[in-house]
Amino acid sequence: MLKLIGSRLATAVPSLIGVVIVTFMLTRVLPGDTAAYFAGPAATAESIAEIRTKLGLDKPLPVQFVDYVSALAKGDLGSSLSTGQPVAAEISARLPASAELTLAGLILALAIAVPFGIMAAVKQGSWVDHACRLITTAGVSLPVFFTGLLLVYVFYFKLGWAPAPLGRLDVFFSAPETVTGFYLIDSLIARDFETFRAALAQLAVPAITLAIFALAPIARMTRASMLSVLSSEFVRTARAAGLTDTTVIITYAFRNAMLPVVTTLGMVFSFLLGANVLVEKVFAWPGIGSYAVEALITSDYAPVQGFVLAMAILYVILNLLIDIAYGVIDPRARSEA
Amino acid sequence: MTLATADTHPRGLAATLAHARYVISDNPVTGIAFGMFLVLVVCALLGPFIVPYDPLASDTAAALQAPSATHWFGTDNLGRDIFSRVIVATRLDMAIAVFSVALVFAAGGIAGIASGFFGGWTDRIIGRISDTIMAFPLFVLAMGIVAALGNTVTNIVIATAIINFPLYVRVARSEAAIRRQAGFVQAARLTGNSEWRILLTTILPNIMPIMMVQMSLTMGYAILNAAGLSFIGLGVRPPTPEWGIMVAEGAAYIVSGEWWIALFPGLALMFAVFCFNLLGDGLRDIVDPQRRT
Amino acid sequence: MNRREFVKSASATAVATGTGVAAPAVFSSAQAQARNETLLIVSESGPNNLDIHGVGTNVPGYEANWNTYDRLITHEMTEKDGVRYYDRDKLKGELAEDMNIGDMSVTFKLKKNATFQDGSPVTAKDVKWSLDRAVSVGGFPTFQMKAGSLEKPEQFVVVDDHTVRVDFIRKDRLTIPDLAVIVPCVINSGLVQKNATEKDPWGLEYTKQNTAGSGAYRVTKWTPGTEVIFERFEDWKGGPLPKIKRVIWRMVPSAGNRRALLERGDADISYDLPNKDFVELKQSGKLNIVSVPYSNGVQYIGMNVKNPPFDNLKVREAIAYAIPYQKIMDAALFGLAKPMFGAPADAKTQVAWPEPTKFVTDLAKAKQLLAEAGYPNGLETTLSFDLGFAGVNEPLCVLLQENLAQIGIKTTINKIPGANWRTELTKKVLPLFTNVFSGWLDYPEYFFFWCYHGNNSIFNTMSYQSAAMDAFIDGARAAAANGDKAAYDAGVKGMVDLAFADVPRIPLYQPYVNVAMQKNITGYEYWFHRRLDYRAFQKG
Amino acid sequence: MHGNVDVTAQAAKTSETPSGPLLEVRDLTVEFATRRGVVTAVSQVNLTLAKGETLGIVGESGSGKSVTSYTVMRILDRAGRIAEGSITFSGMDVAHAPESAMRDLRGREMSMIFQNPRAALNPIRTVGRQIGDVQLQHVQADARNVKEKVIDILKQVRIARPEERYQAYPFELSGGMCQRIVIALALACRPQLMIADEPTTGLDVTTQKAVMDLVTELTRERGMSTLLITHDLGLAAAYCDTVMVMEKGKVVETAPAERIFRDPQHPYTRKLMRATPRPGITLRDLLPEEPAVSAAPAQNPPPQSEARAQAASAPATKVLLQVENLVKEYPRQGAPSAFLSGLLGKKAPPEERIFRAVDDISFAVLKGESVGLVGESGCGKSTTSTIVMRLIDPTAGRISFAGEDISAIPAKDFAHHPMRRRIQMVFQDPTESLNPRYTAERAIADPLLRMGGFSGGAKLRARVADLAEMVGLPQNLLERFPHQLSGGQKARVGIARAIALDPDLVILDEPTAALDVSVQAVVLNLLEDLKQRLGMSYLFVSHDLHVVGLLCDRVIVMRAGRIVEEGSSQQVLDAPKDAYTRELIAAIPHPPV
Repeated sequence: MLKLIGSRLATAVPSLIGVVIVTFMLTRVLPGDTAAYFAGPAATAESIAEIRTKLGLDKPLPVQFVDYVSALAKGDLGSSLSTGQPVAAEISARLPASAELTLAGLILALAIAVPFGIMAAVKQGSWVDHACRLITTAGVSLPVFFTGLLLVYVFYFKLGWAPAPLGRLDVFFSAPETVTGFYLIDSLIARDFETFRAALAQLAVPAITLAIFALAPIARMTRASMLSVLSSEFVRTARAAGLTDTTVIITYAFRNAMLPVVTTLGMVFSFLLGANVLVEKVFAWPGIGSYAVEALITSDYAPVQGFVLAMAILYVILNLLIDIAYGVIDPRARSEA
Repeated sequence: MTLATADTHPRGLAATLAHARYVISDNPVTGIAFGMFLVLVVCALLGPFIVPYDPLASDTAAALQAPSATHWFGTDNLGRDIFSRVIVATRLDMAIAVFSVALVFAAGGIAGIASGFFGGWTDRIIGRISDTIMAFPLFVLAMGIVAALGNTVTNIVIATAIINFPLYVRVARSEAAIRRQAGFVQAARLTGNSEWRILLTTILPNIMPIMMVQMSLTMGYAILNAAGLSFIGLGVRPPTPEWGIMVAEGAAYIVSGEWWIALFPGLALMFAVFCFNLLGDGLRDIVDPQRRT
Repeated sequence: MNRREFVKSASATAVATGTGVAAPAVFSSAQAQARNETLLIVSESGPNNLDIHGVGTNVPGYEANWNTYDRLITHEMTEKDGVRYYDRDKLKGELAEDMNIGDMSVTFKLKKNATFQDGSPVTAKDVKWSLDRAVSVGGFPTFQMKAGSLEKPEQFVVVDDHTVRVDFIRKDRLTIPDLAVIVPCVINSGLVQKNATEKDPWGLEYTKQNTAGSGAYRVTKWTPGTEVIFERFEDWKGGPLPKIKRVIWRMVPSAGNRRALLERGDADISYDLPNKDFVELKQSGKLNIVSVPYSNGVQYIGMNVKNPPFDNLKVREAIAYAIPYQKIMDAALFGLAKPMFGAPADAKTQVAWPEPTKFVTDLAKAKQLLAEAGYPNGLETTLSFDLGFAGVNEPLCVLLQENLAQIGIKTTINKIPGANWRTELTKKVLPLFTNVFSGWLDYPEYFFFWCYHGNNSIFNTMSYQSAAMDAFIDGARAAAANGDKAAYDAGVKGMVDLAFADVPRIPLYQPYVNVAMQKNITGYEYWFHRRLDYRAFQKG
Repeated sequence: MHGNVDVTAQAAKTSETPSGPLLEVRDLTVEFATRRGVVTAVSQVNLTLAKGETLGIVGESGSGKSVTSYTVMRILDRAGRIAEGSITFSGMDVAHAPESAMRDLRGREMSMIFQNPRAALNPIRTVGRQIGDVQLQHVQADARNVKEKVIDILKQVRIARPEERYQAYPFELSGGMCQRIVIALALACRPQLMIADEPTTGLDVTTQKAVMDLVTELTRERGMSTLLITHDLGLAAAYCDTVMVMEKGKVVETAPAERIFRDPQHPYTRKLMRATPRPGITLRDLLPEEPAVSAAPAQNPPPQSEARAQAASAPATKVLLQVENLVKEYPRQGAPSAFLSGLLGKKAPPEERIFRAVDDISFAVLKGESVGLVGESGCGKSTTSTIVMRLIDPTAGRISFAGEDISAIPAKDFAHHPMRRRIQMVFQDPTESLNPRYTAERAIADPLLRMGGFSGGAKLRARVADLAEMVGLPQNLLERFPHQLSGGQKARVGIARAIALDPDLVILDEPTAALDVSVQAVVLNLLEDLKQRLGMSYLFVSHDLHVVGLLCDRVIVMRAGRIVEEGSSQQVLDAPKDAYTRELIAAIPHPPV
């Protein structure tokens, strides 16, 4: 297993370097002029130039890049202009919010899409199959922000079931004291079930919005892999040996079918992180996505660089987890790294 | 050929059409998908000529009217006819979908096949590039590109293509890797084909069915992506009608009760994404010779 | 010293002290008791800096500063068509208990018992340090002080512990009112200097995150882009103790959600809803809606008069006649604005601002003017607007684009994000754009000083420089200072007529400030800065 | 054998009917609903199976033998259904039994073993637990003693170190070992009937013999009846009491094994008998006897072998291909790549890291001669042929072809080398060797276009028609796609493509392994005729000694990368010098000569 982790990290290093370079380039191309912003509205031309030298923006790009990387090595991600806070602090405060939302969305999507996929495969061609395909495709065919607003309109505005889309916690609750940064877990650790319920209520509708959007890829992949596994020879042997349907479908077919699904989870997760940006805007969720969007639009590139780096590291860790999960499920992967 | 016996297998184009008709009739869902696709193409081509109103003409007196006999889909905040805008928008959205998919298929598909077929260093380099793109959160990457290069339609297409590049590389690479040692590839080598020729004339046609399915899915995502960009103000420039931006602008009116502004472009979007997804399976049947019994 | 050190050092100090003050406001979660003592405000965007003197502080930042700092003097309250309105001409003491205006100076006696939020007493030394800071940090604050001829630290003299004298460098009617705007706030110099560094002598980084004033509220928690929480400063001496104990200000980016929150009663106040929502909410009668015209504010179509094609007067006039004024009033504003167009041909110019132009929508005239200007087959340009106010700007520009197209002027719309908008304006390159300006001091010469004067300030977005106009503005200012009414009236009328003749910018309308409040919220006051004053609100 | 285990298991089962056949199938007809309407896979099948009897169902692909067995077990896929007929199993009407009853029956009363064993086992579950699942399902064991019971069964199927193998996964075991696990799975609950569907196809001959002996021994021991489905007549002859021959879904003949081979009645059975390669016959004997010629096949000495004998003894004509000290090494599968092990600092000993597929072999092929390269899977014969084809480079050794050293030219440049057209290859699996997107005509034309100097048009079409005619492929099939052709037709296209450029040497990599016996007979004869007509020489790679013996003048036997025996096919087949060759020949089951 260590070999597996070693080789996965070895392959991750070049892509991380790639990410650092591309972010640096991307942010330098952003239209806004940081120095002008910094110099304030009534600044004159020469005071802008003076600020630019102070910020070192007048140096040639390679030198700036070296500065950036050396600062990065020391863990300093610079500060955001729009909020003035150091980026590292903001990301560490906001990342758990986004992670909690995306993971909740993903788990919810898995809980719905995987059984859907299995039923569609087992009863192929039946109404269940078509229903599964229609529902999952419907979920993905609406832009995520529209689904979000629609859900807010129906569940909050009309029915009043959902709490106000006011971010992670009702105004009158104080955040549980941070252990993991995940309100649900922290409130459980603090045994504060009232806050837990409030946080869960706030999380429900945005998580459903994200889940609806992720149903289609997961359901489609589960159905496809279940179909291929169900037609494989060892399933026929299991049936010939008289094992019950549930054993055949769940313990034999399903566990094998989960392998390709697990590998696509990486793709689905980063796909969700992207969609999460819009959901955060709709639900005023203090996540990292909306933070990056604000910074991007105002060409404030320190947070954008910090955000993308955080995402890249998250992505590498995620792939590592997927490989380990793959290794747990499939012994063949464990032997040859 | 000398023998022109009444053969059950017509040749060339006639064969494909006959088969296409057969597939449509056989699987009703694919039939519907083709019908929907036809509707989209007609709207895209004839849109501007068949719509009752000028999609750009505002009529503030008739602003925010509910769907009625005169305005089937109602009017938006500037009094423009939503039905006309939805129809005319088809051309732009289809263009975004088709071009971004073509671009990503050419780039990602070929790169994927090359890395799957040649392996070794090509595989590692392309693998790392697609990893790097994968490490970027997809949507933020698109925003970055559009924000940096300006929100023109071309940039939206490029951004969508770049986002889907890793997906295409992965699919193409695994399909090419399976076929690398296949008998007919070895045979092609025996008869003097160069590696690149084998790749293009042997491997590529054989993985077309799988790529077709992938392309149909991505077409859906391309339009959704444009809609997402519009929601944060980076989408298509006003006043061009485009489903995504119409849904984004209409979204603000849901709570205040003007549901039709966002609903109809949303439905059109759903119609298109549905059509593309169902089309994917249908296309696979047509292109895949195994099904041509 | 490259960008890293500069930013890092600044942020390091901020983080170190920042955590100290902003201790988590741990309070009992007894919901009921807290709810009616707490005010919940929802808006689209929040402050990016708590210090008015900060670099690039945005408009929400003004609101935070206004409620957490005191000034020497402030305005009395009056009534204007049913709304408590700040009285432009009557002032009263806030930190000052007595003010007497001499020939070339004004002396303030400070309240003896006033203390800062950290308990230390408010002394003349603090006042001087604060005013010196306002005129030396540069940028917008310094410009604002200059508008009232408050320019040099030497003008501010500490007479004794509780007396400060402000010497005039020239007689200027705007000096005293300029001391009542947001910028000249009194800062706890002791606390701030403790956290200043030799690179940041004025402690701008510290005051960015933390409030160091004597105002009625203190910021206890600020998560940029998410929420700001204010707690009442119990022994506030600036005025009667406010009724609201706690103010929670949440950023809710989606306008639809803000309206939903109000309608369901989960939010108390919101002020940046689309006009359509305000009109509908007013008709539904479920909420209190207050609509008050911007004091001294005008939404206009600006043109860059330095480079072609808009350096040609005829082209500008053609644009003025092509604007679909009424369509904009209906579709973009839903009637919530005072038209600044279509005055009758024989109307005489008033000694007031803003006042309507005589332009009306007349496409034929516009086309003819365009031909005379030498562009028979039209021209091509870009029409830019601030994405921050897209709700109004986008429909406005689309309608304008449509009309201009009919007279041959082809425009592409260019959306510029809110934070970059001011940067773009300072470059003065945008050929055609729409923008809004409103002066804090409700005097015509103040508006023209910012927007039409040759000193080409940032708000003179058209880079319009005309000696005649400068003469009128300076004349009016001097007349006001010496109290010569006749010269003042002539100067103002001259300014307005020239502005309408040269038409470097075309006024459209005077926008309204709209605020939606729950029925149980009373005490809304309209101020020149158009933001909320928490100190006057009552709930329940 | 543990007596006690046997008894308790026996009692737990339902009581069988004292007399009457265990299994009786009457007029069984099975239909499949496909996209092009209903297809009858099997019609009017009758068979009876007594207790302890072993019935062999023999037939070529598409004869319906597997469908019959699946129907008995009622594990047809959804599209299939029993149109008419009845199946009774120890008194119980299986055809209409409810699914729940069938599920109890499967695994407990009747069980099945399948073709390729590794795929028949769940790849991600230990073999021990898979057997345990069946036992637990049929209440033959409970959670406490299931492990001990499974280990006991593993012993019965002769698996060494059963405790250790209990934890193993299928991919960690050899093909033969996996088949033993499948058998253990089938016998776990001591069923009365065992159906074996092509149990040893794909296994090496030696392993096949071991597995079949095990199956017969175990079934005889427990008085079980067996239904053996196979296409290999030899296997049926060796291991079955009665044999039933099926053709296109119908039963053509059923008879006791020794009678059916001695005196086959039905023409199709005779055709099958003749087409099965067996010692002491010639290529022509494989073909069904022409209606005119009625003489019994075995008597007249085949004229054809003298011709070959002369060729062999003719003065040593020019050496076409000379292979000297050929070596091919691969990094051992799973060994950490050099890069990583270098990184981690630990160096594995060389042998462990390197695996020698071909270990210093030398042989020659004369002009016009055909040489056989025989050995079990993994002996390096395919690697050798691929190196000779210059598709991969050898680690060491020289290959000279018509005097020129072709091993010096790297494989990837050989494609443009003029020598390329003189060595061609026919591949093993015809379906996999034809580009699914090319019609047969395009496939044959490809070499002509690339290196034959043809540029298309009438000349090309004429040449392709000529080649098609030469390999006996009807013209109208030329524009069909591979999936619209039968196995034999696809093989012919492959051959036409190989000879398109008039090569001097054609390497045949198991050309007929994937074909039915009758088709194989025709193709082998086609190859022989082409050799005579075009004067090519063949390098025939195969695992089947009989087939090689029929076609080749000389035979080389390989084992673990080395040549163990070489000589004329007559001498190697009749008097093998090497013990391994003898064991190989003995292991191949063949019908009584």
